[in-house]
Amino acid sequence: MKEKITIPIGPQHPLLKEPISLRIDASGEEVLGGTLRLGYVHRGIEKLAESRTYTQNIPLIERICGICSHVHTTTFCYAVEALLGIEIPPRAQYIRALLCELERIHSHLLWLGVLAKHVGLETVFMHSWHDRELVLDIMEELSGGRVSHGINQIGGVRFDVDAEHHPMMADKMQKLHERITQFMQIFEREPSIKARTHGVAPLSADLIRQYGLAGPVARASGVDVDMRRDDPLPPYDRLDISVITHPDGDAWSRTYVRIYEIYESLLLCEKILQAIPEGNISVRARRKVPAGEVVVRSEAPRGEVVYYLRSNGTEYPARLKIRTPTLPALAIMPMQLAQIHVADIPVVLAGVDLCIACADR
Amino acid sequence: MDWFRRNTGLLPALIAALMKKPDTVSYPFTPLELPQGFRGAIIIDPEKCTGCALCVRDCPANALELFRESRENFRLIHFPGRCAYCGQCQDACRNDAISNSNQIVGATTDPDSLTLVLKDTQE
Amino acid sequence: MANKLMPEDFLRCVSAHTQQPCELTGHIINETAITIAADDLHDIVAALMEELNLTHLSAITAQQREDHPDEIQVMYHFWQGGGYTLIVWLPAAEPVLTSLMDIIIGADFYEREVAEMYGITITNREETPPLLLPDDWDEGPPMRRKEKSV
Amino acid sequence: MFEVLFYLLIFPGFLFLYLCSWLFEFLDRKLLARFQRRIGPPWYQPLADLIKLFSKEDLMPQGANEVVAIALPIVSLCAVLTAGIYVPVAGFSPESFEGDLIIVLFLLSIPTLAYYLAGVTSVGIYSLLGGARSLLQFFSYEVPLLIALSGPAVLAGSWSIQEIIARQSETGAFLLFQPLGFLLAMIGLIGKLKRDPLDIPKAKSEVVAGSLTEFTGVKLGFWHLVMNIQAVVGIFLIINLYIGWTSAGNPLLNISIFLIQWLAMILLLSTASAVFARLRIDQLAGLGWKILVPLSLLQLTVVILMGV
Repeated sequence: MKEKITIPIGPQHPLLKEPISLRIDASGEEVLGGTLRLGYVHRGIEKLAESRTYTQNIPLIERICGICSHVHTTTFCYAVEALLGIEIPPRAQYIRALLCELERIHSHLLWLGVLAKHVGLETVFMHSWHDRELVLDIMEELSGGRVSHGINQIGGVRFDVDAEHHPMMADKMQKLHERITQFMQIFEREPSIKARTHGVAPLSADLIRQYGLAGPVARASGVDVDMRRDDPLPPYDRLDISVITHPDGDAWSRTYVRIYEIYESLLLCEKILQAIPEGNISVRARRKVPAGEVVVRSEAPRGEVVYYLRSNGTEYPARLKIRTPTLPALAIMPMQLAQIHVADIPVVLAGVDLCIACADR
Repeated sequence: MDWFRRNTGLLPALIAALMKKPDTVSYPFTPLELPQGFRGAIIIDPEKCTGCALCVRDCPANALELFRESRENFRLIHFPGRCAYCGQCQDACRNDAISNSNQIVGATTDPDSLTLVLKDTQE
Repeated sequence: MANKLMPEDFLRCVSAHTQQPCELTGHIINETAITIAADDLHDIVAALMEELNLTHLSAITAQQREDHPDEIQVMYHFWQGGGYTLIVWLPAAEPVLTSLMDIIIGADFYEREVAEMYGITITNREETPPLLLPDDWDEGPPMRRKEKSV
Repeated sequence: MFEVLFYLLIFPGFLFLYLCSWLFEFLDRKLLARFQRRIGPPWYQPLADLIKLFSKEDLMPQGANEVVAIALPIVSLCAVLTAGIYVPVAGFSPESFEGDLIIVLFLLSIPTLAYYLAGVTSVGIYSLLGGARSLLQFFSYEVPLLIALSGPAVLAGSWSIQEIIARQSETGAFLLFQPLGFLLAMIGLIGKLKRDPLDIPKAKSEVVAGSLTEFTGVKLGFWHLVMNIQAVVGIFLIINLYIGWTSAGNPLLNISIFLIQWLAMILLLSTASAVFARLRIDQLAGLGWKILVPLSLLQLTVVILMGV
């Protein structure tokens, strides 16, 4: 049974939430390598954006990715506001940061469930997605939408954080804190999980630098980079963020980094809620944006997202380039597929935390 | 008891789960409680609507169209099938004529319900 | 890692490896940008990597501006504490770029996307299938089409 | 003649075993659902699934061996049902002779071999991989299982299950004498049934559905029946070998005691499936040969010394 076979992890596969086509060549249970094809969810968002006005573009950009929709609209709005030369009120900045952190918690909890399901622990999958409902309830109360919130507009935010939201958020976050400690205990002590994740598909720090990776996968290999601290958007420069890294860069350290990032984001949410200033939540913005170019970077749950926007004085953006964090993560995946078993493929795919809708745009 | 909680992995979580009521709800049979800001079907207040088409201009999904025969005769058509329920029309409208109700838009089989005449001055 | 790179040494290092005069054009907000010639792109990037340890290539943007209809602008966005961009102009008729894959492997996906979206042929790298477009795509580079979508 | 038909078709035969497997699948899925804070399926779900599968179109992949693909589920169903006849239920079994334990063990491992054959003859990488994995897994759990299950036979000094039961009613349940044997038997049963911690041959996220990826319609319905009845018969076997049976007066009481023992075993299996993550095939092989086999040999020697 040692002859070479190609295992198709094709567009439809229980492993994949979104369609990619991965051809793994293996001999028996040893994986030799993999070739990757993308483009199944390519909607040409960059071209679409050129034929819509800036306000019409916000719902479009929100639908690039189902999990990190708020980070995309926040980065886009900051880019347009930079071109307009306007400064949004501090309260709106804090509300945007609050939702960014809530979305990071929601994205990491979703990833925790997917990893548990791939490792064979259906119960942890169900429990973590059950606890994720707490975060989704908070976001739904704040903005009316569980996933695509539609809270951002050019010049600020559309909905305010009222007084009665605070107790609800505080109590839900407290419950979430206990559940995360429970998950951490399970993941640290459960021998069968440790057996499946320790030492699987390690990534060295200079390999990460060569591929230009930032985000949880990079931090899990010891590369200390975090856009919220190194190139901060407005409210983050006033908040101190502790960046979690882990030295040895295998599937377990990626799990460790992401779980502790949930703790960190919970802490950040509390800080934001305490430090949120009073005042109005949006500023009137002109519809025609003066000609100019801008590049804005921010920290999405999966890493660094880069927006390049050029305006030519009309209501329509002249060019919008979006580089999402999953692209370099997908580029590095074949390196991880070289020395693992067939049974480890799900753990590697979960470790990369694929968001194909982001990668294909 | 503390040793048991720390060292038996998932068991305490399972026992706790058995105690509690299941959290999934069988949706069509038990109604879902929706948050206050939920953006559902589009509704309009005909008196307030002046036919200025600000909402048509800001709709990202071309789900609103305005046919204007003369200065005071116009028809505002809404296409629920195309609408993304993003609430941009609600923001764009200066005199709060159009807004999102919090009633979930169900699937439909008859094509006529896909073109909704929100306001027609001739009628 | 993220000690901020001074724009002056960025300019000094770039101009040390090219004959044309180059100066910091401040026209992109949050970025220090320099326009360079296409053929000394490769050794400028190599120099930047050794001397200033500027290895993090964030993105490669290509565009066809309305005021330069017969040229394609390609921008290499680097990052180290702040944004640093190298701008290259290519003739729109037959745009050619040298690949940076031999020094930055991460440039692979970005180059493939720019190549298929703008029809740029990229030299000294092996032939690869399109990244995002279907294999049987024959209607030319999509991003260079002018018609507006509804 | 009529009595034989009754035994074959009604009491320990098909109808009784099917009803038990129905109850088993419902309880297992409901319990797992409640562990996961879900409502879980209604009581008629297993029957509904069976009817749905039987009414589905029966596809046959091109190039697959039709005869084998159809014969395998039927053969393994017959094997499992005949095994069900010899395993006593609440102390009663229509036929019992010296050596029927070995027959039952052999009949219970026919579905695993059929599963391997189904994987190899069917077309497609996933079935091939699933089949290969089920064979690999077969070797790593079958040896400790057989040794563990032969423990009670050695203690009772006979290979007939009725004798073992009779012996236990005198000396008390063998579970007390060899708890390690009971644990190994449970692990072996989980491996044989391909249940959750050891569902490597049909791991959803690695090999889609293992050998059964290409099976649809009636064939898949039969396979589900085989898996469920195999689980029921396996649990009956372990109950008889380790807890034995002392009749308690009227039949109603007998049935309820046996039912309680059965429900306790299902609870044990469901908790195991909810608590552990799936192992890799090489880890399972390592676990099997480095830990399970020596333990079962140790258990056997202890039992032999105790028995003499």
